[in-house]
Amino acid sequence: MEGTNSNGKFKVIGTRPIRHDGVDKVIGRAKYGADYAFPGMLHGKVLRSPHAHAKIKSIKTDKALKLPGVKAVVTAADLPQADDKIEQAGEMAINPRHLSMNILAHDKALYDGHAIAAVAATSPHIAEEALKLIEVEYEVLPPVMTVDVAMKPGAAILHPTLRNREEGDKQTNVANHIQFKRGDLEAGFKAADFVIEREFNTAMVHQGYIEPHNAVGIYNADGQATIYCSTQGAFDVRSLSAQVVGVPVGKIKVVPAEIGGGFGGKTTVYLEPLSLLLSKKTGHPVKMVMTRGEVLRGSGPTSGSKIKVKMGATKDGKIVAAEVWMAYEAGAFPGSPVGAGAMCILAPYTIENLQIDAYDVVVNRPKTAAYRAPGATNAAMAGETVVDEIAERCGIDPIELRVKNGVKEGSPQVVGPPFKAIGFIETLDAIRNSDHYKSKLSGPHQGRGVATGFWFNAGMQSSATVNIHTDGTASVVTGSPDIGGSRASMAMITAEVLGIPVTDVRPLVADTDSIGHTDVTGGSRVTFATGMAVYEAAQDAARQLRERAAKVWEVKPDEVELHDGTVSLKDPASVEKGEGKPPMSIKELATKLARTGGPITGRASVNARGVGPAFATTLVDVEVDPDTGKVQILRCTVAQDVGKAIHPSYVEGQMQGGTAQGIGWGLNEEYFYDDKGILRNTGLLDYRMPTCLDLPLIETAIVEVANPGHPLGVRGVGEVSIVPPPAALANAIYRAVGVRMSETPMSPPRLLKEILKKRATDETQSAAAD
Amino acid sequence: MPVAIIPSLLRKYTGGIERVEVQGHNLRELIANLGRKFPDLTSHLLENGDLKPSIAVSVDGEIATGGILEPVSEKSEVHFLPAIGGGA
Amino acid sequence: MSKKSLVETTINGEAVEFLCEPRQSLLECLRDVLEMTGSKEGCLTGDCGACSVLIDGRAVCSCLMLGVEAQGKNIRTVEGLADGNALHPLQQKFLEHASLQCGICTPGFLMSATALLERNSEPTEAEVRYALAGNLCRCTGYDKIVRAVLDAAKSMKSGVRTSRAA
Amino acid sequence: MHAFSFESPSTLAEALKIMKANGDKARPICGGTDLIIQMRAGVRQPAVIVDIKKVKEMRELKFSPKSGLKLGATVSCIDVAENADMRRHYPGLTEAAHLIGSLQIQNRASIGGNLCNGSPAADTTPALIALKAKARIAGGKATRDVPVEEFVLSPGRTVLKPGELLVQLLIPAPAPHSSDAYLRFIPRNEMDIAVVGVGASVTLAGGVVKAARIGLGAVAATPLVADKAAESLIGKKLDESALATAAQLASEASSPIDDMRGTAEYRRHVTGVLTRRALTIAAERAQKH
Repeated sequence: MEGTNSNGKFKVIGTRPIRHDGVDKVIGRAKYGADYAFPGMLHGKVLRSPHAHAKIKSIKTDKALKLPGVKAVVTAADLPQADDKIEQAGEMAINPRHLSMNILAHDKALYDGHAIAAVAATSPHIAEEALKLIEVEYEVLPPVMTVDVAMKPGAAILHPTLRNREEGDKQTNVANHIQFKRGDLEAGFKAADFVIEREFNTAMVHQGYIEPHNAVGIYNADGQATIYCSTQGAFDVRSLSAQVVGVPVGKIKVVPAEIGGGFGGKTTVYLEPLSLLLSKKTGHPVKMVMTRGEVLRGSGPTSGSKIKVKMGATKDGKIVAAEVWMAYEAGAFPGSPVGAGAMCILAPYTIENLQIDAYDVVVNRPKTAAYRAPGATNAAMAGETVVDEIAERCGIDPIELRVKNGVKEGSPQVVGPPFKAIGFIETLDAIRNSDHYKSKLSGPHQGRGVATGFWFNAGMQSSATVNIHTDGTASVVTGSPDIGGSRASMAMITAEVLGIPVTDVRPLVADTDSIGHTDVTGGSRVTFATGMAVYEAAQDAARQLRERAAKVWEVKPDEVELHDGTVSLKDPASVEKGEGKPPMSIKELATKLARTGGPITGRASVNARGVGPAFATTLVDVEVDPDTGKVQILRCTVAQDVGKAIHPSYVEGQMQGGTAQGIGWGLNEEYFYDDKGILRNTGLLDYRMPTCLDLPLIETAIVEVANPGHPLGVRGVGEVSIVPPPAALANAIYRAVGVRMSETPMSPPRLLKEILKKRATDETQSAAAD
Repeated sequence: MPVAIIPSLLRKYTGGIERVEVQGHNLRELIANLGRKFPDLTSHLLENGDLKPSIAVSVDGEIATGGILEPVSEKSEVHFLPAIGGGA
Repeated sequence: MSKKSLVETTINGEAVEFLCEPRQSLLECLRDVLEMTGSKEGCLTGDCGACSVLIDGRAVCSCLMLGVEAQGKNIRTVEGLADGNALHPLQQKFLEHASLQCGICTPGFLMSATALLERNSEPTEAEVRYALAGNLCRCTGYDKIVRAVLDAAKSMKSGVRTSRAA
Repeated sequence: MHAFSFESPSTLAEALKIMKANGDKARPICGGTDLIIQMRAGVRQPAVIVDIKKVKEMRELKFSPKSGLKLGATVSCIDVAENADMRRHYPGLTEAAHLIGSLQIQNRASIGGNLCNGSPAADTTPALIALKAKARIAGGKATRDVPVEEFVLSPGRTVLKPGELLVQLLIPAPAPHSSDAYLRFIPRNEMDIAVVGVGASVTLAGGVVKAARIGLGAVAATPLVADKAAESLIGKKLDESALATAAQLASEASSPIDDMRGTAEYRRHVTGVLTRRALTIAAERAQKH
């Protein structure tokens, strides 16, 4: 790799420089979406359905429009017709009709909090008052809240036109059935010494980013529009908003503000099209910011699910057959991550005979959005607790059992093609070598659990440019919104290639007019795919620097090399060439650019191949209060194969953050709906995310099995660490108090119930024994 | 000849066959030839002449980024999978 | 719209007057009236701490205080934590320890941590966690935040520079 | 939020005048940590907000070994928690004040406000009940004192009539060899509303219980006093069987509901568990006094 390592070692990659955008964020100067303000700006608010399932018979807005300060009200009537079929929008596969129906309910409200109308007024308080003046006549319909109810024959139907491949012209709530099959299931179970069959239920949970959704829409008289918002994907905001509002993509510029967390939840649109629509109607900039209640009721959480797992194994711990049935709540519109869940649930293991049936089911809940390794965490809660039971039945250490059955390079994936280089076994070894694993538990009602997670990671499209400044410093421009410090990594890759200090590189995230198409910050893809584009763009700049030096020296470009920020002749010895041509630093060369052909801009755009999948293994110690069912986490360690850690601090940060979210998912987070389908916990008081008193320091073991598909060996790090914790906790709880949990969250009431049940049966048994 | 692996739920359109040897230098040709063998299959893979957005194709273990023009070699294994989205 | 009243305060050491409606929270006054957007809105129910500011040296959620209640108060926000271009040790340590990912919760954490260290210059990990329990972070799992606060306490002890108590 | 006007009186007389003039349209604000949330949600829409934090009588915290504690209604939870007399003589109530929400909340909220909000789950109310606290109310024909266990009528409703204000909380001086404790159960370790809250005070004499009081929170429409449970301990050693009986009776005294914070069954069980634990802690402390 020209330039990156003169001696086989990285100079910048693997170090821990201070992030370039850091100071702005610690002094309060960084601008997030809600921090933007413009002259004449109006404030928008959204009226939301108080019913889970209802026909909208009429909407009267005249009273609201009469309120002084109100400038406009919009309803679905203001949206263009949209087709009811899957389409590409940007890189996303979406159903334009469903997207439009989710932005503003058309003829039906499909969940508590479904947007019905939006108001623009001179102050947020006036806009709020106006909402109360909008009169909506509903015909309330029976709510369909769970996959059990939704799949029952005769269940109320959300979408009269919804059909699936198998049921012909029958009305249904089942949007899709996916199946994976391998080997001979019956023979597999026959060959097993024992079979374990369990059923699991996991509750719907939210990403819980601290920054609510926001957008400022500005529609100009000339039809040119700009949207400022906090998003994971500015280019997707552009294409989706264009879709919904009916404005040509080319007329919209999206400026990605700093983003206050997303975790998948900010990969789609809610307020962006509305702010644009309201601006189009009023001729003013319109700012919209969700309340926390709106975030929970009206944005996209991830699926609750019902999962049945049946596994057969031999006494010596070989898993020989597995049968899985899984149904995920998609929310009000098709598109749960059940397909991903199906491909993940058995992914860590080589199982010759398997069948997985997965169902995508619509229910009267908000349309689910992506959440960190979408679908994989529910699946692991089921699969990894059953694997733990198999280890127990065989009397084998749960890590040893995973090693015995674990996938390696060349093992067939559930979906067919064999794995390339992967680091699953390496994560298990890293845990076995950790201080934590070697430590002892210290008291009663304590237990230690382990679990593993798999995630694909993603490639997709990215663009980058590297500009050489006249003083020899550089800027690197990408289209990937920076949620977790990725700008620092992009600057580090650039600095590594050019051989200049990372402080001499200024990284920035550009708007949709200033950089080539770049897909979402998601799928753990930024350091992998955008990093690949940055690497190639920097190489392109390096090549041009060598060419310029060659011009100055009147030699051929291939006679010049670039090392550690200095161009020099490969063979200075040869006198007639070497004379008067001492090595030149990039700083020096930069002053000569104007006279050697003008500025240097390195460019690259990729549709990245060579995605390297990720594995994580989590070890957790808990102590359970047997009288209240409350779980305290004593210690936690996560090992993850990241391929190559560019900035280890932010890699650890991703591992720790994912682990914390997985712990919240496992212990206390859930959507509470009442029997009418109304969400009861619409705030962060009762949607219980972990506070810093609920977590220990989270120990990390970075595993680096280089991804052969990436010039720097990067896999990506953003997602997989969220997958193992719920199962690891369930396994730890079992060892602490002897009960197997089959539901998330494993909240105190649920856990105590199981503990008391066990106590009762134990007593009757010991009584019978006497 | 390249081999196409048919997802279990689509095998009803191939008379239960899982692995199909089928000619083609890219996905367009390969799917066209599959369609000649199994006419009912095509509509589940293609939509207005392009791959269905709900489907991802892996060629030799690599998710195809070239759409229907993705090259296919004599020894290629082609898998049809459900498309998936990422998180954070 | 009810009529506005004039509120006189000291913000980050400077005398500041502003006009607001009684129904406007201190957070709205800071962000929308005074254009000090460093304090963030995360929940409006006092559960996330992103809007934390110091009132007479104590951390409060500015979303749960009316602007008019700030009359005569001494207010400190994240914008006033650094001394010109000299970062507060907490700000410096947050950067060194990579304690922020998205950064939306950072201003609130910095203000809660400031209140803690001004009362307790040698906090234990448990004391730090208790003092920060009213600030939610969804990115970091708190690990690097707690380490940064403990490290900042150390460096302030060794007399680097202590926060300018306004 | 709806529009309202704001008053900030500096004397009790002035405050009562404004309260009287506006009747049920007025609502006092102290920490605002409940009121502002309720106004945003549209649950309460007072036309006049009266800031009572300047009123002297309401700001005082006075303890004397003879007459006991006079706790002004607006004294912040943090000032209670950091007060040496409070920590020494009323550790249970002090713990309760130090448990409410986060430090950001404790820096604004008051024990008086916690009571006046009328929530069945208020942390400090069971602790006040255990201490036989009385609420001193002004603004009516005459100033009146109401036992705290009678203060809350139903969720969000109290004995305060239009025009009235809670001025102080009066708590008797602790008897020799007596102390108190407050425990609550929450799913997380901070920031939650009590699923169950138990306040207990115990007075010991010659190794047996001379007097005891138990207050329960979040297990009925209002905070409760669990008399039977407390009386069952009188004259007894605080041993396993005594604790079991008291715990049992406390659970029976509760009449909880199912909600997102816990099932009725769960709350009843945990009421017993916490009663036992709170009594044990209170007794241990009492021995030291």
